[in-house]
Amino acid sequence: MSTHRSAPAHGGDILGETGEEVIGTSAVERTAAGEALGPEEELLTINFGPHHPATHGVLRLLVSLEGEVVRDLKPVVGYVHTGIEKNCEDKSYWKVIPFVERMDYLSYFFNMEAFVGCVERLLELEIPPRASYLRVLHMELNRIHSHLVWLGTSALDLGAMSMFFYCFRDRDKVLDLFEMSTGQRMHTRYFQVGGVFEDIPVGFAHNVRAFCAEMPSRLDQYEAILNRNEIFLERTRNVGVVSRERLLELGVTGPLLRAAGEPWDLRKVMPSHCYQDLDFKIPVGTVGDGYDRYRVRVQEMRESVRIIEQALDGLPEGPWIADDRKVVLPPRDELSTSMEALIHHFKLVTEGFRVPPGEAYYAVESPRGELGCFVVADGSAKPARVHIRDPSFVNLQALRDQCVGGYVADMIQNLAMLDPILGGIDR
Amino acid sequence: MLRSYLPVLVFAGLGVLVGGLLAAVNGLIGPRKPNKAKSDPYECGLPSEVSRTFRFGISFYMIAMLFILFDIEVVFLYPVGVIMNVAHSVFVLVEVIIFVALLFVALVYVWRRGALDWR
Amino acid sequence: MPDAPGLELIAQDLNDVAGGSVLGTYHEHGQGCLIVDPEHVLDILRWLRDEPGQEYRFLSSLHGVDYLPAEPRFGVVYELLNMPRVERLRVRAALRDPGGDELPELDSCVSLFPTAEFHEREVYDFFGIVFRGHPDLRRILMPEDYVGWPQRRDFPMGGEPVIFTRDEPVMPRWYE
Amino acid sequence: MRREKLRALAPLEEPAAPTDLRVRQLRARDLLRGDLEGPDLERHVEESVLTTTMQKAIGWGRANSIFPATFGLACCAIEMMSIVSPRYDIARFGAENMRASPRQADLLILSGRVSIKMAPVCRRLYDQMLEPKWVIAMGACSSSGGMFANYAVVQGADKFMPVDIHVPGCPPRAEALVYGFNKLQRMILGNPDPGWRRRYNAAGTEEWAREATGEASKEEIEAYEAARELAATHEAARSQASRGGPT
Repeated sequence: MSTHRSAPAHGGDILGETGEEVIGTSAVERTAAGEALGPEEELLTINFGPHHPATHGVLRLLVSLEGEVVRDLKPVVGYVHTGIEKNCEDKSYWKVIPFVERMDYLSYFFNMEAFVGCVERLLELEIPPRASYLRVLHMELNRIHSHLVWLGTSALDLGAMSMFFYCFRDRDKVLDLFEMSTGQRMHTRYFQVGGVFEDIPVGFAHNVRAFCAEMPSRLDQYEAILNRNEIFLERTRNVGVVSRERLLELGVTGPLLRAAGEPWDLRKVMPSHCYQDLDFKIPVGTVGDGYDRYRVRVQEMRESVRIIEQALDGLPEGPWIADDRKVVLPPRDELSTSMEALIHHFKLVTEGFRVPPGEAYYAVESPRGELGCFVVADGSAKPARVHIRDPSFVNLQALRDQCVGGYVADMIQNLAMLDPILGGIDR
Repeated sequence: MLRSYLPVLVFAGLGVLVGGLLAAVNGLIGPRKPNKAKSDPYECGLPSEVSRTFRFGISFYMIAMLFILFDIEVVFLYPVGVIMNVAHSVFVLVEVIIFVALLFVALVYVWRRGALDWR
Repeated sequence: MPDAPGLELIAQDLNDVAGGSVLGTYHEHGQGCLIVDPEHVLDILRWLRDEPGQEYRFLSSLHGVDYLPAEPRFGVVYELLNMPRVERLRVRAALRDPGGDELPELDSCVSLFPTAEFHEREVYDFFGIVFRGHPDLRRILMPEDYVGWPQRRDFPMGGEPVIFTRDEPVMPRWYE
Repeated sequence: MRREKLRALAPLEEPAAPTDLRVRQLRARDLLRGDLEGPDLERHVEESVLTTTMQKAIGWGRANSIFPATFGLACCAIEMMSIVSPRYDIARFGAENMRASPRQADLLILSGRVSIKMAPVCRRLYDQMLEPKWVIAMGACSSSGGMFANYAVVQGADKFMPVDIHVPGCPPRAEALVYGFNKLQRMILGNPDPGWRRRYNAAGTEEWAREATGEASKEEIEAYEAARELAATHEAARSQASRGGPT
């Protein structure tokens, strides 16, 4: 079943006139292929719509089908657009963190890291080593959490129902760790400009080690279920293959690109924080089909476990947040003694810190790809512009190349392996 | 004479009664508020633009007919199963083999004509 | 990262290639930025992409910025990335607001970087900047028939004021 | 047989007033605001106590086998998914069977922020669900627009569709959603949890308490007077009903 038959109707280059209305007059645009073929061999243009169990969120795909074969596909997004970037413009820098977290709601630590890293770059503020280790620790835990939710829902899409329950059981373990160190399961607002909000409690390291000791065996179980599962192999092998050059042209980053053979991972290429002195490998695929994407992500989970263990071993002592009083709250006990601490505290709490004018772009390797944050500061206490370059928004463009020419069932598999998060796409 | 059919009748009557009751009670007790959107076809939450006169591809009917053909074949094998332990004669065995072989020929023909792979 | 002198060299090469198109450069926070005149943005991008010495082949992001008080009001920012040399370069096209309900115009770079298709639709959707030559310039995130460009700084934030009990005498039947 | 004839043969002792849960809620809200009087009030008081055993049986059947619709909008959807996971198992309440199509679903959990582009889709899905149907607005965003007070988010799902239960939190923990679900079940069974005023008998703290501080205008005072008497009669009727058993 060759998936890459040259689809006759490729985009708008066929200019057949459409004759009388074939598929009802729709205010909603129909795809080019749907219109181009004329009345006698009509294509069924349907909405693979906002409310659908297999779209991993409120994504709508306008699909032109010829029987079971997808002739054209047009993603329509914006159904969960919350205007977060506009809201960020009238909040002080502290208050923007909860907004930015809720964009890509599965990898909230990475959103925080992108924004906070960008603001620290604008302020030229160095964070203490303990804070950078804690950040990496929480980000890698979040990567495992995000990949577990992806694995659970994607395997559910392909019919492996039990995977959903296994993965969500382990996900709850990760959320317990987040709850222990940050107080909240999701959207924890744990990263602060200048470091981390609070030091980790005493028993946290022990629990994380217990989790890291048990996680690889769990991953072996999952791989035992799926790796040589006949149905899973049949559904994912050689399906949705897109060449590496085309992916680079489309701006795709993350596991999708690494599965196609391009070893591009911002943790290795532009290592921020303490990634350079941790040794971990980057899984890279060869063929670039659904199966490679699955193997790359599961292997990434194993690498994250190794990173977490090393980060825990090398966790330095010392402050968990910078002590630049212009930006960071002074410790509580100093308020009663020193006058400056009181003034700084009052200034920071009422108006927030000011950032000198400038622009900065700071990118982080999120579970879905390069998550960049572009902040324009105009000297006041509120950012003039916050733009988040979301990996799912860009990777979604590769869906069309994967699905055209394949079957409808493969489209669901491609969408599952793409792992789009609609909060990030629609911001 | 009637006595030997009584269980069948009782069983059929109960089946109809319980099935009908379950179906009817829903209609009786459930509130009924038709509105325009409820009668429209459900297409992922959007008004559907597929015209009623849309003709589906031939492959769908092909698959449906082939399924019916070979499904009936299995249904015919059930009665054989029922009498199998009583009959224990070669004649029944040969008869079943011929029946299955004939349909196997049909299967090979259909396969060779390419009706099985999806176009 | 191209450091400050490197950035100046790129600016000079560009000036003699595209004739006075680089309006300014600044290098801060470890990343250089070229401020270019919107008419020549396509040639500059093509030069930066194909020139053997530069090869910024990967466009990681394209986004719009509204610097309302500042005069060239709109900025369209291209975040270019050279993967082998791991260098980022930012190119900002400074667009003037034509005023009234005319929309600022710019050449679309989808022909150079296919990834820009969604990005440019988003910039059009939020700032009303028209990209000439874009294959399918429609709103991407807002509803199709939405009026107004939401992320311009003079667009109101929207939302509803929260009515507390003490405000009820002013609006007795606020819940209708 | 025509359904009405069948009903005439075995009347279900349904009270004359429409039993639609939604209308009763609106009437209860008007009562609290003090603009419900005369026969309307009598009917409301008498019918708000679940009387018939048949109704109780139907309510019990409905409450313990609710099929929620998988309607994940945003971050709350991830927490909604986790109520089906082994730890917060909603199968204990008979609701683990998440249906994808609105035709087979009884409960629409609006999990996440409802943007202006998604609102017509939500409303259409709600219309396409079959009665009896309920809606849980999960999380701050669908209850009240949450932290996103801006142009893109509808400030509260009850602006365009009736909502029965609001679950606070951003995202609410899975236990909070299961607790909201239990509240809905008690509501379907006919004895909704009393409001906080009845539970902590803080009867005197309604809006009209402001009259004591003297800022209330004249007609406000009259309106509050009338509302207080109605509440008193409501109180008397309810206590009489609970003492004397179903009237």
